[in-house]
Amino acid sequence: MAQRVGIVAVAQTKYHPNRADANEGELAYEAIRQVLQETGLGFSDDGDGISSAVTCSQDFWDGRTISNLNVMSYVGAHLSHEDKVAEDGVNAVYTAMAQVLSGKHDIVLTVAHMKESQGDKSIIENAAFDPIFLRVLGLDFLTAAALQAQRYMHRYGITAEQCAKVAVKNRGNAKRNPYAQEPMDITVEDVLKSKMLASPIRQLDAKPVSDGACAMILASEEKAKKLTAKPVWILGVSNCYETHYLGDRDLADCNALVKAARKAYGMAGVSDPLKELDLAEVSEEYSYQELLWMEGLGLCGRGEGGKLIDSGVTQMGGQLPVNPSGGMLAGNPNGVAGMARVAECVLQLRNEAGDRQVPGARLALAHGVTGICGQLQAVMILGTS
Amino acid sequence: MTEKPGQELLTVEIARPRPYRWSTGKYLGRLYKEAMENKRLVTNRCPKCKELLWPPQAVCGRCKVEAGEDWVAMSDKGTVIQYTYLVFPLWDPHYGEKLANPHPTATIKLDGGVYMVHFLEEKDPQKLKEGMRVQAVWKEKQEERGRGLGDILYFRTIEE
Amino acid sequence: MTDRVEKLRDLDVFIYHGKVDIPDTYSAGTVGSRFLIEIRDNKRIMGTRCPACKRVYVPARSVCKDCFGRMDEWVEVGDKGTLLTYTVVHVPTSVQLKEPPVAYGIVQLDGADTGLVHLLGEVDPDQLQVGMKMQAVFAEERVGSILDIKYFKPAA
Amino acid sequence: MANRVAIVGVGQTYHRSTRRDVNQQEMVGEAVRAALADAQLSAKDIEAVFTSNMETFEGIYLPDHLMVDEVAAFGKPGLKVCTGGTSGASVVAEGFHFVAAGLFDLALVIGFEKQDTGDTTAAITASVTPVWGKGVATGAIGEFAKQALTYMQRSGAKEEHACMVRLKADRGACRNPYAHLRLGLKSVEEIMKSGYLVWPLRLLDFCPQSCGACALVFASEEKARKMTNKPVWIADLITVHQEPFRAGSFGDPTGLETYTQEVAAEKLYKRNGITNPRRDICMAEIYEPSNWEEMSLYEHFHFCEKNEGWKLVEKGITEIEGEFPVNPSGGVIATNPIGATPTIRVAEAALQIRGDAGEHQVTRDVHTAVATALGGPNWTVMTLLKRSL
Repeated sequence: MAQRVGIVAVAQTKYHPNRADANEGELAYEAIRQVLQETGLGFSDDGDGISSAVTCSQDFWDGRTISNLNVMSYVGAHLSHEDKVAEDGVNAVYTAMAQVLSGKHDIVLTVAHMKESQGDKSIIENAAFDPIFLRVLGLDFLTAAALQAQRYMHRYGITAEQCAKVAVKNRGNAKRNPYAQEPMDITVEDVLKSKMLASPIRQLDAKPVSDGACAMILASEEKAKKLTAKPVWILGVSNCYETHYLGDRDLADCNALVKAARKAYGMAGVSDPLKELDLAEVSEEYSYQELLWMEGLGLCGRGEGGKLIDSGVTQMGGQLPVNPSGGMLAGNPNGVAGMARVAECVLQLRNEAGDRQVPGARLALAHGVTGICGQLQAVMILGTS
Repeated sequence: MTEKPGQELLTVEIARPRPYRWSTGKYLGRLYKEAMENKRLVTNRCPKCKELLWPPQAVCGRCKVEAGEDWVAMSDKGTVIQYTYLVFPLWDPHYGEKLANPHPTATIKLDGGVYMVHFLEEKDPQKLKEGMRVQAVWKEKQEERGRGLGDILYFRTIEE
Repeated sequence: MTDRVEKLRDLDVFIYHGKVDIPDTYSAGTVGSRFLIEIRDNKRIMGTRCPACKRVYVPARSVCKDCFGRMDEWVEVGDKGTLLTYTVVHVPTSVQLKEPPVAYGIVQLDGADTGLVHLLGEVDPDQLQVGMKMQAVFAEERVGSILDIKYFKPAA
Repeated sequence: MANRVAIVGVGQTYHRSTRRDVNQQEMVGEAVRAALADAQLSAKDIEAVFTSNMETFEGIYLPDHLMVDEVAAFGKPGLKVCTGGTSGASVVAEGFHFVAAGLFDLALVIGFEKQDTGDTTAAITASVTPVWGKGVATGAIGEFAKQALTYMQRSGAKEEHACMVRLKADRGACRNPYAHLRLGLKSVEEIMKSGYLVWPLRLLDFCPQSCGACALVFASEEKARKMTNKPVWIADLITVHQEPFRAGSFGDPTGLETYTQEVAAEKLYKRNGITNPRRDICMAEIYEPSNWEEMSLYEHFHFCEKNEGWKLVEKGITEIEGEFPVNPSGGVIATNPIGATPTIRVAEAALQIRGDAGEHQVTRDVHTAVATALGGPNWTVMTLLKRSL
């Protein structure tokens, strides 16, 4: 990239199973007000203020057509530019970055918000399936993920214990993350004894229902340097669509992620991600996904996700800590999760991650997924230089 | 450019209501409470422009400042600014049926200053006019209230 | 479900239990209709073949994702095939067709290059194995829906 | 310096009230194939695909994911935006940003709506949650009825003027093979006879519900110059959103509000040295869901003075052969696949600049055109297109 785009401030709500006390706007504003206060920025067209907001939410989850109406006042979009991206939050950051690089905006606010507690997960997810061939079968994302988990585990001999280790690691990491919803001291046995949801996925292999919001401010290189002493730069980014039809894919592969990662690494000049990255934050709605996504991200060979977790490389203190924040398994709403991954990378790269700080982190990867079995994969590489 | 005749074309009908538990949040919640308990309309005032916000909320969108807790009670009387009425029934997505409400919809300027959209009791188009004075007719039983503006059945024409 | 309102115990916040209810009518389209009609009228499962890469798609589609070519060659595939993956759902959801446990699988029918997602039946969940042979069981009364295949069962 | 962006391919489906011969994905694919053919590109050339649509209209969550194969998005980057009625223009803006940013050289931008699927008015009504105003919403129709009342009172326009706008739209639509309603309307009286939908809006005053899609191919400057001798440049674009008006969504009976159209137009004109819009811009494709709204929009976009929108109509200034043609395609009153509607405005304006609009090509030579979108509670997106930069 000719120019660089910096993230100058990030904020999150604490993720929570049921924020019944707040509506969507109030929830989003908890994160928004922090980034506004931290930077002292407001909306204005003169080049010194925020001139655009990219919001990120889903009409189906808000239960409202044009769900960005819920946050209009709170993002300061009065007579200003606002756009809503209806995918996972990484894609909103990607969009905000494009707005800056296009030269149209110098400073952009982006916010993702979702209250999973207020909708019926199965009914909403079922509405994403082809209505003729798939929806009538009664599928939801859990069912589809279970089909993927079974295929993946069968093809590469991944074990339930290896998947459970992800759940143990991430919920354990969450103990040091004040934003996490489900910090837990659990063992592999706890996971394997937890309730079977859809074989082979058990309760503790799955992320909990979660409410929350995440906001950040992006700026052009010149503005970013003025706004903060610790800008975090977006060095590479891409996303990629898989086909909709589960039977058209080998679910043990994640080709869209391979493509997205290759492009993001290329932009960032990363040739050996396992060596060069200091940490990775990946969106694992289910424990098997962290292993599969590791393969897609090229952090291990195909089918070696299980070995990777066994080796301890992805533990805190390992060569490449994965999900120091606790990841999605510790509780993030889908749609916000990818932006929460970016936020954690920013905190780590700014050396502001408290007890879970990865020492000397300079290069980090954030990953987000949208849709059925990771149908839209997004990868962002962030760094301090 | 035209559909080929003769081929049977199938459709799949799906009627699956999506349930939600929407929260009023803190600010709109205050309006709900006052309506339910006291048949009273309240809202908060922007500290900068001093205008009443409607619905009550945490931020004044126009001034881009936090609105705070300057709460004001308003009269439930007002003046009709505009009205319209449905000639064809529309599907109500929140009831899952054709909207049967025969009441005209009006924009009413409450005496407190805010503009509110609600139903008029008067159904005869000949008797509707802009500038007519109206007052809220509340649901009598407290146990039926607790739905914010839904605690008002409609606005009745008043003589003053 | 009727709408109701609940006040939170310690806060002046209300929860509105309501719904969004808009019925939809989806078009199967020319290709999708023919696929369903073949099952309904002839208990025959058909795919479409890509003229460029020769892949056979089931259910029949009009476009090959790889080649972006239109597919109008129809190919009959078997009603038997191989189980690529499966799951048994143990928790009740609002969209399932029956009480759990509910078994789903992806079956690659003989002659097809893609898998068909469907329900599994007449099988002990513990007996399910990736790679086992499955067979379509057709509904007695068929109406032009993907559920005209009731489910797939282990092939004899 | 960011890259310049050109439209190098334009495609749309024909628009009808029902399309049972195709599913949603296939319908959108028709527009994509048309745009690729127009650009003389194959699907492999496209680097990214951006879509827009309102999910609740068809009851499909993540509809862009469903149609990946049919719109040439398989294995490619992309995303979907949704901003209500402006969606089809917001996606033009985002597609523009991504190409101008240098992230892609060739991108597809898609708007679509298949209105034979669900109940659009109900879906729009669901933009108000029952928490705030259960049952008192009357979809967009009620809001446009109130807008018509406001405009009548403010400007002195008569029902006859609204009928003239309707006649103009139909004349355009009858010359546009893609248009949905092509009625062959003959007289003001004929329209006055049509029944009320929501008083004072008549059935013929309001846009129809259409199935259709529109796709555009965007190219970076370097690519565009190699590919075509008729690139249409996106000279500028602007989005203006805001929270709802105090009273009403599209009209302001209070006199307290700022219209987003005016803010957008003033900024856009200033940035581009436009001092006399009717002279400096050659034609416009605007998002007018009702004929009343069209007259009001003329004023907000400064095509004329306040309260004189109806005079432009009376004088025939905005006819295809007029001094400043507006919606020669027949506009939204003739064709309204909502998610595609703003994209079609951009497409039609681009065709006018290229001189490829066929029977509805305007008389005036078009080197500069503006396309607008309207949605949400009075939200605006404007796109300024030019033949040369």
